[in-house]
Amino acid sequence: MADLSRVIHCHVGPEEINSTKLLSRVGSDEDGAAILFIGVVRNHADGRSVSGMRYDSYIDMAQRELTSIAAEAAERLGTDRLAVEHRIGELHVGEISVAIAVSSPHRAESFDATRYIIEEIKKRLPVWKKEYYEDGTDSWVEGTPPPGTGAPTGAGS
Amino acid sequence: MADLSRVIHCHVGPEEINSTKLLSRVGSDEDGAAILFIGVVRNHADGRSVSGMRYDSYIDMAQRELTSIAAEAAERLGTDRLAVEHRIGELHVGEISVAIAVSSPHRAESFDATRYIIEEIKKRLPVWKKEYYEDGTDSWVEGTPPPGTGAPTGAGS
Amino acid sequence: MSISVNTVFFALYRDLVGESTLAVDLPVGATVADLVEELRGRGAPFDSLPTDPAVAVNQTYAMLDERLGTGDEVAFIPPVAGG
Amino acid sequence: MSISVNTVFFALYRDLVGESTLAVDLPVGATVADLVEELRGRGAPFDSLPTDPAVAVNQTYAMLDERLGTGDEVAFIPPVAGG
Repeated sequence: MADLSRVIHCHVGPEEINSTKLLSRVGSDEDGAAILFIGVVRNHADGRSVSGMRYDSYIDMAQRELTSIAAEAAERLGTDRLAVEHRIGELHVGEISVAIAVSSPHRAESFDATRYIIEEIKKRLPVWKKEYYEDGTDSWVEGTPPPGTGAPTGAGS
Repeated sequence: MADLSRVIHCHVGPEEINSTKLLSRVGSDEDGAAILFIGVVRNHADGRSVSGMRYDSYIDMAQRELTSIAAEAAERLGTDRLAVEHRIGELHVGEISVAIAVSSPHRAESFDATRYIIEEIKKRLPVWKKEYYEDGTDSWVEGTPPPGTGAPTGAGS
Repeated sequence: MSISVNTVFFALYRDLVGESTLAVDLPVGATVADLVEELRGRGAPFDSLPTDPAVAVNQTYAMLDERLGTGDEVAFIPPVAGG
Repeated sequence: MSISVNTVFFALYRDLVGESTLAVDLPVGATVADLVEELRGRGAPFDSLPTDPAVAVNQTYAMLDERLGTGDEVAFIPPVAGG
């Protein structure tokens, strides 16, 4: 079990994400590398024009799950210098939906931890998004079944 | 040969690096992901306490080589939305020596291009650094022989 | 003897069943799979839920054979799409 | 007949040879390898340069068998350590 106390900063909520501030939460005189990753609402999906996005979440569980992911990443990273925020609610094109900041003595660990966090978010975080199209229609974005759940209940099934 | 005209921004020089500004150079409404990587002078190396660093360069060649690297990365990325700066001169612990900003429609391409740029910088950029230690001594950091050079001149050698 | 659990539906599943939450009574010893069967057995709109949905019990992902108790919060988790 | 090239030394190599730049005359048809041999043949401090250094001719990495011409800038590139 990962040690949750090591995580510096981890938040799921409707507040606008300030990525510069997030990056300033990590870093130390021991670190030679830092990475900031941001996910942004883009204006197209599967060839359709997108005007905006709504992020829904199971917010308490999302906060717990994001904290677990961050703790696992900190274990891989070997330091607690990471920060991650996921926004929910209505977002316009160009707005930041997720931001991850990581620092470490050497670059490989920062790349690894950043990538781990975003990939696990995509697999596990109970968040859903609805795309609004320029033509006035909307639809839920096709997601990924979380791993290790929904398994058959017995040998016969 | 990579197309140099696609690169947004690429610079080697003594000016302080503003990483927030660099990140703001990339991004577009078509992009769903952006990455900022920064390299920072750290306070230790091989178990010794470091007080600062001096970056020397073959500056005209370094500017050309960095431009080539950025152009190659843009080709891999499939867009021209990247920016990279390398600082030279005397730097204190905590100061940024290199910054790379990339954006793309999907995250995989941004991770790939960012990693490509920093790895190629380490292999090819004609830049050298001298570490100054807390004990008053200094030494050149052991580097990497650039690829494809210094090869033997004939079959017998 | 029976237990009562609180089911919660999100996103696509909320749209399908037309509810956010629903209290469901189940026999003692019932599992997540029994809950799914009970709900789907009610017919429309509940039979539009999958037979093997991802679920979380008290905010932790759970298997279909996990046993439920009174007061448990059982969330039906559609395929996730964060980031 | 001879050519004249401008050699440039950086970082560790500058420290070794005690010079930043040096004009060197070579026979027509000389290669980078010939330049290295000519310099190392001068003895100290030039013989502390490696026999197969990385070099750039006119700011592009070059092989040791590249032919030189008058006015070429030949830089001796110690192992690089940017980033």
